[in-house]
Amino acid sequence: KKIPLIKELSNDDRPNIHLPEPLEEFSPEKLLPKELLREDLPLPQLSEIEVVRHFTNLSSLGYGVDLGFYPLGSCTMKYNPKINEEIANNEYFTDLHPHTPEDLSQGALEIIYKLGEALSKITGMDKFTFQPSAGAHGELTALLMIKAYLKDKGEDRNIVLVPDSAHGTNPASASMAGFETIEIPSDERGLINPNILAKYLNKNVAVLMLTNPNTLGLFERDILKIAKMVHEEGALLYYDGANLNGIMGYARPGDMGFDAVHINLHKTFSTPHGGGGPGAGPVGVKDFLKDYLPIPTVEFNGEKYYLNYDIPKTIGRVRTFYGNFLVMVKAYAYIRLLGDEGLKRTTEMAVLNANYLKEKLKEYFNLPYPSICKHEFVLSGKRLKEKGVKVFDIAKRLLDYGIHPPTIYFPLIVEEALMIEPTETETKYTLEEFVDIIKTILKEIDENPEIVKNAPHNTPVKRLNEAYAAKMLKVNWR
Amino acid sequence: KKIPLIKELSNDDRPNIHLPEPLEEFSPEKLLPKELLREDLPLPQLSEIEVVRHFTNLSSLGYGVDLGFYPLGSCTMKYNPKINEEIANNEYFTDLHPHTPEDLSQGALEIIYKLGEALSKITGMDKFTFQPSAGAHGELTALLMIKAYLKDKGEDRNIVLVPDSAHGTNPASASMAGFETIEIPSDERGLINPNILAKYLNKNVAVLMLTNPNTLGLFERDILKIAKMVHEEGALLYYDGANLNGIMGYARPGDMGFDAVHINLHKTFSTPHGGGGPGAGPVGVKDFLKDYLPIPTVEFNGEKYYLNYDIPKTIGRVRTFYGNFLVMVKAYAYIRLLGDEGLKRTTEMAVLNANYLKEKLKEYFNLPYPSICKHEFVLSGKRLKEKGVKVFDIAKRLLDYGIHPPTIYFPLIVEEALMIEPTETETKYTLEEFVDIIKTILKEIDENPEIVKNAPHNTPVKRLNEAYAAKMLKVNWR
Amino acid sequence: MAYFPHTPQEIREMLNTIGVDSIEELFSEIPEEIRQKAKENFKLSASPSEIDLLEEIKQISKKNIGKDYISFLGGGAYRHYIPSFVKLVSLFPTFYTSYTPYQPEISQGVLQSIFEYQSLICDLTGMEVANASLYEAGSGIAEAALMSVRITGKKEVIVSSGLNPEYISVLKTYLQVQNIDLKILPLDENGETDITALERTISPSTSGVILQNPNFFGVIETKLKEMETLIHKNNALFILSIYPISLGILKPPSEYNVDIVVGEGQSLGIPLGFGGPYLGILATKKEFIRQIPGRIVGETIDLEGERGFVNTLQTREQHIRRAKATSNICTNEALSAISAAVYMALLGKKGIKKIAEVCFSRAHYLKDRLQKKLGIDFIYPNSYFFNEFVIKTPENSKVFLKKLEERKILGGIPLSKFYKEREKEILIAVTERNSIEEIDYYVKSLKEVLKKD
Amino acid sequence: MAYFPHTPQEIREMLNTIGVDSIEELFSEIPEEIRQKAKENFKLSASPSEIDLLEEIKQISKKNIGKDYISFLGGGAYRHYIPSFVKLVSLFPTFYTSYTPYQPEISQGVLQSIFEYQSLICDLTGMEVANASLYEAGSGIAEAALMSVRITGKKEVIVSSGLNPEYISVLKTYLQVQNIDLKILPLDENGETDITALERTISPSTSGVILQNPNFFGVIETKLKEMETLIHKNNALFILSIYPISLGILKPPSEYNVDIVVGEGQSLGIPLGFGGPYLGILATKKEFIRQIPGRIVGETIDLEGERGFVNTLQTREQHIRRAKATSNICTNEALSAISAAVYMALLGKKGIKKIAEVCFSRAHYLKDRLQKKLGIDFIYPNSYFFNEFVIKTPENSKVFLKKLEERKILGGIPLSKFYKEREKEILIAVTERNSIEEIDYYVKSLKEVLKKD
Repeated sequence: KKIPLIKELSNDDRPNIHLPEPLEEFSPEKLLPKELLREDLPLPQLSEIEVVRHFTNLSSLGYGVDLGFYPLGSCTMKYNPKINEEIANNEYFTDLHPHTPEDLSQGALEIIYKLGEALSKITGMDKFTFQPSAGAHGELTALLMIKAYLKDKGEDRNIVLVPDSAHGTNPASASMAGFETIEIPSDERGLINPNILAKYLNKNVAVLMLTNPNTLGLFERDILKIAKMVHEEGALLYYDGANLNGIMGYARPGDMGFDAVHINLHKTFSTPHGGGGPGAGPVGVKDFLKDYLPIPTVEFNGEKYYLNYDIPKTIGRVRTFYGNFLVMVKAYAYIRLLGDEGLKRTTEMAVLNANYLKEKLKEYFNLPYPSICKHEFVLSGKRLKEKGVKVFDIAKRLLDYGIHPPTIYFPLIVEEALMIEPTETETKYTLEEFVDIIKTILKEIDENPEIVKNAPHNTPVKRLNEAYAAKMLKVNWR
Repeated sequence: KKIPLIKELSNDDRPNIHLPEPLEEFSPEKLLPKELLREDLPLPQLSEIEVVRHFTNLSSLGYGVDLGFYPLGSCTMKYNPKINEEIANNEYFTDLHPHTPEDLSQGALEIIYKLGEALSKITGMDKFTFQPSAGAHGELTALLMIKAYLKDKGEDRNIVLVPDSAHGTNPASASMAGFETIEIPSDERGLINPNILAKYLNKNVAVLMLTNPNTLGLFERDILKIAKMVHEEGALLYYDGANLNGIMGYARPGDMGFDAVHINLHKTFSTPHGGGGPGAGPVGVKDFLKDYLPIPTVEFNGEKYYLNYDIPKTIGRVRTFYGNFLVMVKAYAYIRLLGDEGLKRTTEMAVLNANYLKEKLKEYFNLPYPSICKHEFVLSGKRLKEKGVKVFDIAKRLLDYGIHPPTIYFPLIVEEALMIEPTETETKYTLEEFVDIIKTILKEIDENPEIVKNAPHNTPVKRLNEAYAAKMLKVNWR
Repeated sequence: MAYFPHTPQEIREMLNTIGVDSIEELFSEIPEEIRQKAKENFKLSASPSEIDLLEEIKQISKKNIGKDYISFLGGGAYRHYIPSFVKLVSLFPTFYTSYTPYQPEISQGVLQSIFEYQSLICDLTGMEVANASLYEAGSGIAEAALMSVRITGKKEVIVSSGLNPEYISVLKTYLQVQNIDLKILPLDENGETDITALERTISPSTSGVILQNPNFFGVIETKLKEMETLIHKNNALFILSIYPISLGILKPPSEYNVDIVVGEGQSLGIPLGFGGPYLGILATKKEFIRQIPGRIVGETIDLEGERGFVNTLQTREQHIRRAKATSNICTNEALSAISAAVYMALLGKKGIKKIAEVCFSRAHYLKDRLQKKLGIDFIYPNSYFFNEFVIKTPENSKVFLKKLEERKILGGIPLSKFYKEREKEILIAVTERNSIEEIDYYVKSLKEVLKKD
Repeated sequence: MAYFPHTPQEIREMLNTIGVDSIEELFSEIPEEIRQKAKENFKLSASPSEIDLLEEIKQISKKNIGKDYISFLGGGAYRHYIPSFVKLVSLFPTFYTSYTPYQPEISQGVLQSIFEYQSLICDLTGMEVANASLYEAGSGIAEAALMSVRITGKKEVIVSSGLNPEYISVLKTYLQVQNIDLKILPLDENGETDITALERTISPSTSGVILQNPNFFGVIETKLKEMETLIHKNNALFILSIYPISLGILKPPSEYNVDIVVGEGQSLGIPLGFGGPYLGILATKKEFIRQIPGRIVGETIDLEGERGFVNTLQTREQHIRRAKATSNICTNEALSAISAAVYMALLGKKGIKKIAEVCFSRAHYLKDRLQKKLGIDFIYPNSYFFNEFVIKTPENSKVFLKKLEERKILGGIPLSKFYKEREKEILIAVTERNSIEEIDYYVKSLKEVLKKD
């Protein structure tokens, strides 16, 4: 059933929802010169029932963690506890204006403060800012702080090192922070090798950005040595927290030698991803970077919580107000509910699920890095190429079986990569069902490859032409 | 995608949601004799994610007014304004215990009282009770009151008259109230004819139950005469309010001579029907029946609202507490939002839509009663029988087009009946789309009747075998 | 206005198609006299904006200040924890905006959910079949009584005065018009149904005997087995009203060979809502399935042999059988039943047991404190109870409770509300939503109130 | 615990399959020293039950007592009415529990909704293309400034001090590390951007000029046309920050030939939420589409030629172009964008116009009362404004506001929060959620406060 665009349903004479009436005496027409006023507002006009049906029907064309397995590597698509939604959906949070005086918004400040305390314990960092609205925003914020710190020390280092397996946001953030990026090749283990790293380290290097476990799902086991090398060179070590779900309770970035970290609350701390956001990317730093945090920070003086704007070396603001507060409320609720034991268990079960699935799937693909993984692992579908099938096709065929495919073609260092992150909330049954579906698809490739190459078949639309979209550039209904 | 039963997903060792722990010292094992305790609780055990996915996926197998057209005759499946849900979903309503002292629950009592006032204005009745939980419950309640009233007058009338087009609840309620039912044949207009009625009226008749407009969607135009005849015979006139949506602002049951009415809040007053309930069936009566209302009623003494248990002739209670309160809140919000003008407009648009659709469809079916209808109308599909197709098949085929079919095989006096109630909230476009689909189906019947006879084809399950269910009687998963 | 989508032009076009000149004309067959009266009297206050309406009703709602009090109210409605997902499900559009599933092929979500509800109720009670819901417990018990009359062909129902007095009141209303005798059994000194009275009262003319466990005074009936023997010896049906959460620990009705289980399902994830909508549970033995009132969902297969669910045995129902139906019920409480199914599935066997244990243990903790710290008198000191019990107050219970209200406590239900003679008794309920701190605060407050006198 | 479904037996089986003896073993490659430190220091307070947690956080939330005050706060976040359906949509499982739509075939709901969001933003602003959202206005303006630098190849941005001071602060943070010059224009005596200053400051080296309308002080800029001429004469881009609701009545940016529109989308159905999540709007001319930061949804066709929607121009983005991407943005505010789309669709052209008119007329009503009844001094008495204006207070504005707080009024934002010199000024905002009664109460309270002094 095709769903039209709102515009296609519109009629200017449709009735409107029940709104208050303006005061005649103070109308814009009377009080503003005509040249400031618009003549027409070309928005559509629909009745309430049409809008409700439109979006209700649109929602039926989608997928989500609440519908099924979502093993999208590096995204930590775990189940989002419903209690968090209820907790955040409280008028004392949702209807609180950010300019409310501190005395009258102590609850909100308390949540931010306590979430900072909890994240400090979890990561081993000293202090957090919650302004960054997403992971990439956190990276940028931290790099700006590092830049300011180095500048204060009189150093003008302009290089950011990232592994060749890094998330794309790492180099992109480095650019925005005014750095140049250099990639370090991973070794045959899929890890940063201190010997290789040594060649890249020099006085121009400002920071090494690492994800640990890295995007191959592997723990950088030389991390202590790496940290030592980086610090000895006068550079700093940055932790991309996208994969924190793989180590909670077993390793803390602060203890590994990281100087700054960002955390994706919408990954590890289970706030829903909303079809692309909002998330939150709080940044934690070691003490020596505290003076560079964005203003304001939330502080507690023993009696009340307050906003501290008095940070002389601050990098300034990276956004308006204090961050994605309602996301913080959900993350705080989640952390409170699980406690340290629960969070450790989270990691254990995430790692168990990943290794189990890896073990079950490895015979059907190439497994470039066979060691024990953490929360995710990467397979290569290169052997399927000779059958004319790409992992792209497998991904599309998985849609027909009602499952969201893994991340594909990332990390870039693995040919025909399939990056699989099952998360801790999935049942053994679901994992096995996934394996069975993969096996079925592989059988289809042998017997009837066209069905895979033209997949999906059972979705609301068939395979979409992305190139055509880029060519047409129809990005608005006019 | 088949969805298993919860039981099929269960494992006794699955973890549980985070609940408080009982106090060891006061455990049932310590304080109760073993023979009072159960040994096993054979409920399933699932993890939260499994339950969430189960019901989320189940919900995707359904249909509702929020998804599309729902012209189910006699059910008034209009759009349910979302604001009502928000208003009722307020902890000061949802978390209020029914035994809360009156002084501390004035808000709830006020809503009930004011809703009664509004319904009195709308119907022309003098006083309402809100205990009845549904229309049928309201019918029973009113009949019990009438019975008590007649008994007080020393009369032992035992007959309830209903038209042959009446809702099945009318005779069923009459039975529960200890009456016998006699059906009056409708005349060729589809109406109660005073001349025919005269033959049925006698000293044994307690009450005539009417729906006006009746289930054919026709206004009983002789109603004043009918009322006079009934009253002169010493009987009472009862209004089945299922079709109130067809006359608001144009006719009030009280003004037509009805002595008691019930109203389906989930029909005319737009509280959602919830897949079968809850609804609410408040009953309004004229002054002379007030003393028979169930206890308690809600009263106002000029200062505060209170529950009145002091009704000496009361029929007693028909349920626990005060009725489906949260449904009342929604109905109250709806009535407040629309006001008298809005409610009158409701009726006007409902009647306009019904007549328009009737006009558009009449050439394709038999139209046994061609006069102007009110909020609904009835077609007959008898001419299709020669093609071997029943209206049942058309209903099933409509499902394939993503539309809920009309009511079929009711009222009983029309062969192969299709009872269509579009409601006021539907657009002209939707009505026309429905007509087009009907035309398409009729064409299919001519060209390829099997596709209609075996419909539906695009639904989550194919045509279901109802006889098999009645034979197997598998009504529980054991 | 928002809910009428037509434009003026569309309305004109539609009137043209119909062949009338005005909307008024569509109402011309209504007698002028009636229309005139409606015009004059159909008046409601002007409609506010959505913004004003939200505010207006919010202000009214805040007058329900009792909501913010620490509550020990029970008596048939209980403050239980409702997991967030239970609330979310009741806002799934295909659940709450659909009608009764007359078209099963597009209603499998509702139908399977209700099938699962029925099954879960059977698991909880041990019974073989459950229906798709009744309105609530009071009218549900009346339906069960009528069912016993239909099944046995006899017209005498016996009820324990341990049954919730509101249920008894409903029962009287329903049975009286059917000329069914209703006999009421007294309680013994422990607050249990007096078994010797039952022995005296029951006879082969009895169609059904209705008990409640735990009964209205919180007392657990300990002689259900003996009473069952008596009941069945007289070929009557054994009807038991239950509190679903208590079945997390108490022996299920099936083990007492109960014939019809009824009960208030509100405790299974349904909000207090000032008394409704609630959920009437009815479960019975399979042999009685054709006498069940209301809807039943059954499993079947589709044309391709796949499993599916439908409303079944509809020939019992009013829309088919009319005057001879097993009940007049049509609209029931489907959404409440779905909520209850989600609740039971989410909590599961461990969770429901634990909730029951928490209710039990905190109630007994409170009783222990009242006894040991305050020396409170209990009306049935030697009885077993689940989470509710009756204490004696030193003065008129309503006066006494007022003093607790000053301390923001709803201390219990004054039994004088139902029984004139019990003017110094209150019924106290404890659930898992009463924290230990709340209970301690209650004890402390009671102490203060007692001291003052 | 609730979120780990495995049974102990399943865990054993899985460990066996993996070929390890314990879960610990799965972490053996982590250096012992690190694991030991985690063991010692990874400590959080014990986890409460769901019931206790709900209560705990509810208690914390109640400390936000300002929520219950009558509020005249604005300054970049506005208390607008949010229709109920907007809130419901954000709880549709396929919307809120899905990731970025990397698999468009099962993400048409999110993708079409965002396409419609983009289109509605274009309708509202008159621009040709909009992206699928940025975080919020502050960082959005920084992105727009960077975009102007990329497009013009010049490194000098001019900003009016009429821009929200928090946005200016963000702008400084972002531009400084790129060695982009930032020049700030003063306001004239009417509170408008000083056009003569712009004339003096702008040069062919200028990449972009950023204005805000209405500006932070509520003032409507009346010389946008003249400034546009100046800007384009210097081959710079014209960047305008807007308040979406004001566009219900004000001339759209396209009519001033604006190049990049940015703005805070919070007013379009997003809750205040103590500052976030909000919604960064960015719309521009089609010629600049390849320099847009972040996601863009475009229309396309599927294999069968049917319409569908995908993320397009992904080669601009970080996951493809890495260091050379137009921005590092990845996670954006998709759900907020969907809310905004639902909001705009529900209100429509009539509704958004009306909301704007109500805001305007009530704000002017308040100003009128303050002027005529209290003789209040206005900082920019001769300027035009939409729904926000600045008044002069007789004493330090924070002290003054405290007195209003005692009357449960949040009377405005003290401008000293951002500008030391403006210590006796407050910024007052009025929206449709301020009823006339509230406004009158504000006037009355102000009168009392003034009298007291």
